[in-house]
Amino acid sequence: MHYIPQLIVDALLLGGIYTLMVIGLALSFGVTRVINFAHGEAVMIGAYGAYTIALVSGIDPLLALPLLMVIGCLFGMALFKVSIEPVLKAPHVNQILLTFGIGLVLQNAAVMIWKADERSVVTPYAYSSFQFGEVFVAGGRLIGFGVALVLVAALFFWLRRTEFGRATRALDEQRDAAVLVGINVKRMYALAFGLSVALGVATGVILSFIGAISPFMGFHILVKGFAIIVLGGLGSIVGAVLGAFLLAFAETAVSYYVPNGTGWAEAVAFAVLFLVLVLRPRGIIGQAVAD
Amino acid sequence: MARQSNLMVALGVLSALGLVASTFWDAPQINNWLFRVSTLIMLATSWNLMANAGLVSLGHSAFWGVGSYAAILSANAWSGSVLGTLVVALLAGALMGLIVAAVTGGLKGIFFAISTLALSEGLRISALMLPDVTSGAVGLFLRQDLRPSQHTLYLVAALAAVASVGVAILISCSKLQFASRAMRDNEAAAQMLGIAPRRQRMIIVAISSAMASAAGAINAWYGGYLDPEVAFTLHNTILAQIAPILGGIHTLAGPVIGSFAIIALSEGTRIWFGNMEGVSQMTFGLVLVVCILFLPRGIEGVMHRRKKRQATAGAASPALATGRGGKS
Amino acid sequence: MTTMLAVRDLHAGYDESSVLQGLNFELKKGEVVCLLGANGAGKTTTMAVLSGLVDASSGSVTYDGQDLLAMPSHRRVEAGLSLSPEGRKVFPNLTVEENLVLGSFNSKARAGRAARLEEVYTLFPRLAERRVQSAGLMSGGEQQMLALGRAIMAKPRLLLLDEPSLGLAPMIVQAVFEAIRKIAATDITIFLVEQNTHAALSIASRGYVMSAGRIVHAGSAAELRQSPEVRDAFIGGKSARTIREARHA
Amino acid sequence: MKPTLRSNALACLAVSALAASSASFAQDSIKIGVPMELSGRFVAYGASGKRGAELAAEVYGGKVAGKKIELLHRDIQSESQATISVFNELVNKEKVNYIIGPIASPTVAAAIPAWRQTKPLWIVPGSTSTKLEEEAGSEPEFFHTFPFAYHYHQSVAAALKSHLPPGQKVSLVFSDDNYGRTHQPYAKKYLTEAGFEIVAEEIVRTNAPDMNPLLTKIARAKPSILLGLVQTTDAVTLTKQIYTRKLPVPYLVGTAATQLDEWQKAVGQAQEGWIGVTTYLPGLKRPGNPDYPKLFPPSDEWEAAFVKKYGQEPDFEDAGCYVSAMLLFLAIEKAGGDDKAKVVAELQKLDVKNTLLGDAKFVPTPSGTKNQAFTDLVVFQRQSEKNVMLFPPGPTVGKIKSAVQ
Repeated sequence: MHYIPQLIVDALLLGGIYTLMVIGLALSFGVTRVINFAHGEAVMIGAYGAYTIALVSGIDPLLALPLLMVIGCLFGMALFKVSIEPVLKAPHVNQILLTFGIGLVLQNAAVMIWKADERSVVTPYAYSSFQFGEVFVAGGRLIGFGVALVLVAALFFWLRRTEFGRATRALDEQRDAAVLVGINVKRMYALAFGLSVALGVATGVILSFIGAISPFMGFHILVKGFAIIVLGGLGSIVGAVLGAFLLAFAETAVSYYVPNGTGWAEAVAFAVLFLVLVLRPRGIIGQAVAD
Repeated sequence: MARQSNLMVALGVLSALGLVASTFWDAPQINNWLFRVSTLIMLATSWNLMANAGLVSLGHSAFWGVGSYAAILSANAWSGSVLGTLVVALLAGALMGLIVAAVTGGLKGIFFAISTLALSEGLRISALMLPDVTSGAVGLFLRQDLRPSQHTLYLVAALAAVASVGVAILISCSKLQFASRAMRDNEAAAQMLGIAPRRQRMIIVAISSAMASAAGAINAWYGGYLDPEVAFTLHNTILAQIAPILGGIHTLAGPVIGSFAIIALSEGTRIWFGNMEGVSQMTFGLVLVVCILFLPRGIEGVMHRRKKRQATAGAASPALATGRGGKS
Repeated sequence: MTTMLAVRDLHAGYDESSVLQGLNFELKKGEVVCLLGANGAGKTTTMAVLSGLVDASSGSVTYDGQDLLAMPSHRRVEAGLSLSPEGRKVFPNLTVEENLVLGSFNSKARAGRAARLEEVYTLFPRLAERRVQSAGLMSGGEQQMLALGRAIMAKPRLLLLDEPSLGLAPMIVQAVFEAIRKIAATDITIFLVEQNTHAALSIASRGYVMSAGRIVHAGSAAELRQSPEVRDAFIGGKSARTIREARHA
Repeated sequence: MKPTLRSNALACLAVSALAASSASFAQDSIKIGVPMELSGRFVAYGASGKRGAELAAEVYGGKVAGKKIELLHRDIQSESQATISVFNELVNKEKVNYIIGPIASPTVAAAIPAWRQTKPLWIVPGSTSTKLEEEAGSEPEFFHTFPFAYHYHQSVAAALKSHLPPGQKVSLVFSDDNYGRTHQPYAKKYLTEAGFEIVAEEIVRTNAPDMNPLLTKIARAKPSILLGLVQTTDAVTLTKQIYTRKLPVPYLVGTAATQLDEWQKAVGQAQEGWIGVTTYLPGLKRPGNPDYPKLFPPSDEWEAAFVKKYGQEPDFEDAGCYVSAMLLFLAIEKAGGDDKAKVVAELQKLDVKNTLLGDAKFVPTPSGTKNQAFTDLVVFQRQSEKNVMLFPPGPTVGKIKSAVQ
């Protein structure tokens, strides 16, 4: 009765999905210090985008992914300009409520456009699977894992090797100095926010064939996303990825080995988060975060 | 100045009396709204107390939920009365506040906020997974024979709301207020001034938590039904902060004004736009966004600004500096 | 010599406290000018207003014939105005080279980046040795060199230096000022804020003395070395009183 | 405290404006409260319910017992506080004598205490929760037009028993929400009574992103039947994951979603072999009632009319609310006017054959509900994207198929 190999596979695949959910959140928080309560709605819109494209034109979600990410990025930048830029200097709570309001609007817009029915995109690879002896690997989730890896790698490349990426990191570390070297802070904020929305959209595209799409899918993802980025160390992308896998392992292990574990899994996630906050308030990767 | 503040006290007392008196007026729908306003005033005032000390809570649904369950479970078990179970809820809330403050230690800002969010979600899941205690998702009804008249509950809510604002006023006149301000602005400096942040923090969180619990308890009596979703819904966490921010954060009147505004807004959108799927909540979201963009200091801030403009030029700015939004 | 920067009746401050109270001065192309004054006189605020970190409440600043206050920070950098800030403010988790490369982030400075990087490494061989090290792990002196190097990478025409000697050992101070002298030898205009009067006046051709948000004295380096105002400004008695008076006004 | 009074005055103005605007105008009409989940997480149910009631009023002709039918549609936002506010308004201010809705178990539960204040005639076209039966079932004004959890599991157990040899091993998957917690004990009870053995029971969090761990555990128990007591999102996730990992369980039963068009579309080919249970399915070709050809036409005619009006297929809630509202109109007509006691009596006496949901007659349940109708459930299996009837026995019944090839 040993579940270990299957547990590891399940946890890794789940970790991939969690990674997707949180890198965007970590990026936008790291740069702009705005906690985006509408990030879950970006995921939801991405999922509906993939669904609609598949329904109307039959284009596969994975093919639509780049286009949707570009649209998401532009949408995110516009949203930032219009709504978030004016409250950058306001207290955190104001920003939280503003983004929450935006999320509520998007959520209900989705109810009006797509109705509240559950949807999902059916693709052949979503139902493919591989069996290695006792261990089973779900194809759709494997693809999700792959996309997560690619996007994380791309994000890191962007941050390390490109002019704007470096500027983003600079802004994250020393805002004043970033201004002094001539970085247009507001434009960088908008760009980082746009990219985080694009990453959220990508998450939605993956979830569109792995799970179910509904207008209300976002908030649940968001709460878990917060748990993960705080677990990893706010604003640190490496930390967020580590946090995602840590949580995936904890939840999967609880699911396998605790009676009624699938029910308790999430409570364990929040308990772990609570403990980490109390014992090591800066998360696993202790980046200094002012306030 | 003195004459003016006397006038304000008089107005405050009058509005409080008005709220209490309204419960004797037989207008069911307005009673219902004022009931919701009253419990929201308690919740918002409680949130604001913590915010005054620099503690942004995302877990007020946890306090509310603990109070709700404490009230209904104790009422059903021992045939408790409203007031008796209110005491139970206050104690449960205070105890929980003490634990939260003790465990979260020196956490500040976003870290404190997220830890309270984790607490609230954790409690919700525990309530779902422990049906032997809470009846789980199937839900829990208040015993029918215990149910007081609606008017009793309206009255209790109005009195409790007035009492909550009273507590907030007492705190604002006490040493605790200094401590809060100092902690919000700079904890290290507070320490140097001889304020023990840890102890003050425990007191404030305990008071605030007890207040939110009491609101949850009264609401549970009114609703007569509880399940983990009802008790621990994040909706309350959000309402708890929308009201003070819409009204005016870090002020005494802000949460009160905000509570009226929020109930008017949410019921208004529900009634006027409720016939089409999704429209009511979308309108609510839009108005929220617009308010935060254009009223960063809340309604209180707008009134205050207008007052200031009316005041003769060159006069010293009034000592009501609490209306200032913190910078971050 | 043409005027590079003209500051007229500048007022600025934070929240309700006003720090600059009618500041007036001028810089000419190619000069090295220093700004002296006690703690709290408003020197760093002056730098912050010039670079755009703090907004002015009134007054005007003309830079190269343009209205500087109307330009956002990043445009000022593009226009050749570069500040090495007080306290260095390097990007701690970025490498030395990344810090320097970021210095030339503005669109005008990106061309010729490699050549300028070599110039900086020649000016500060220490930085060349530590290219791949995280900036946060370096000593104060090295960080100061990095901050200077980063400011030069922006291809400045007017270089603002805020307290480059602060907290450094005398030996390092000497090295830093040696480098500033070399920079001054190119045609970059330098405006230097210093508390180390002696070091500042050793490289500046003239200077201003600031107290309570105003220029209280101006003169050539030689004059200032003898001046009682300079002594006053540093003993601080008079200026502190002035500040108090100003606040009560 | 400065601006308190002025803003309170403003707020009071706003409150009175609200009160004024929501006051009703029609004098000579019969007011029927229709509180539904028109936003929030149960909006799909509430939207159906509203459509059903609306269509019924329209088909009935807009007038009953010579008075205008006035449906007071209210959004309860899938949330308890709004539900209570709406019920308080309907009961105390509008003083309605009749209420239809809401539908989801948690919102119905939240409405009970507020409803109890004046106890108008209350038709609940949803909620399978037996907690509802415990709380409100014995009230004469309470009419339940939807099956309770045990009705579902009696039908499922009987269907499986009639098609499969005895001694089957069953595993249960149930969600930690109201639905799963309510159904799990009854599923266990009736399957065990039917001679099946429960070999695994797994709880799942609502919105769980990964159910593979519990499927792995279930696979070890080697059941031949899997019974999924999960709703909406979770039903989609469960179905997809079972299909992806080719779980070697031949008979899959979903009690909440299998009949829903949205579920079938969302899971695609994974629906093959799933067994469902419901009160109503489009395409059943049920006969109409000749006494009321306009109100209760044959089911395919009604479906065509529905599609024409709303541009979509009706689901079980559309049909349920349509019939519930129709029965209420008939009872009011028979009572000859707006007299609650008479209407209650008439509704109790009503006996209408062949509505969309089968014969309409309110009877008591053994466990204490006085007025219960429509407990006939059909059990069917999805075979090649079509519904094949399994239960109740009759000429159209087909053969059960294994989902494992």
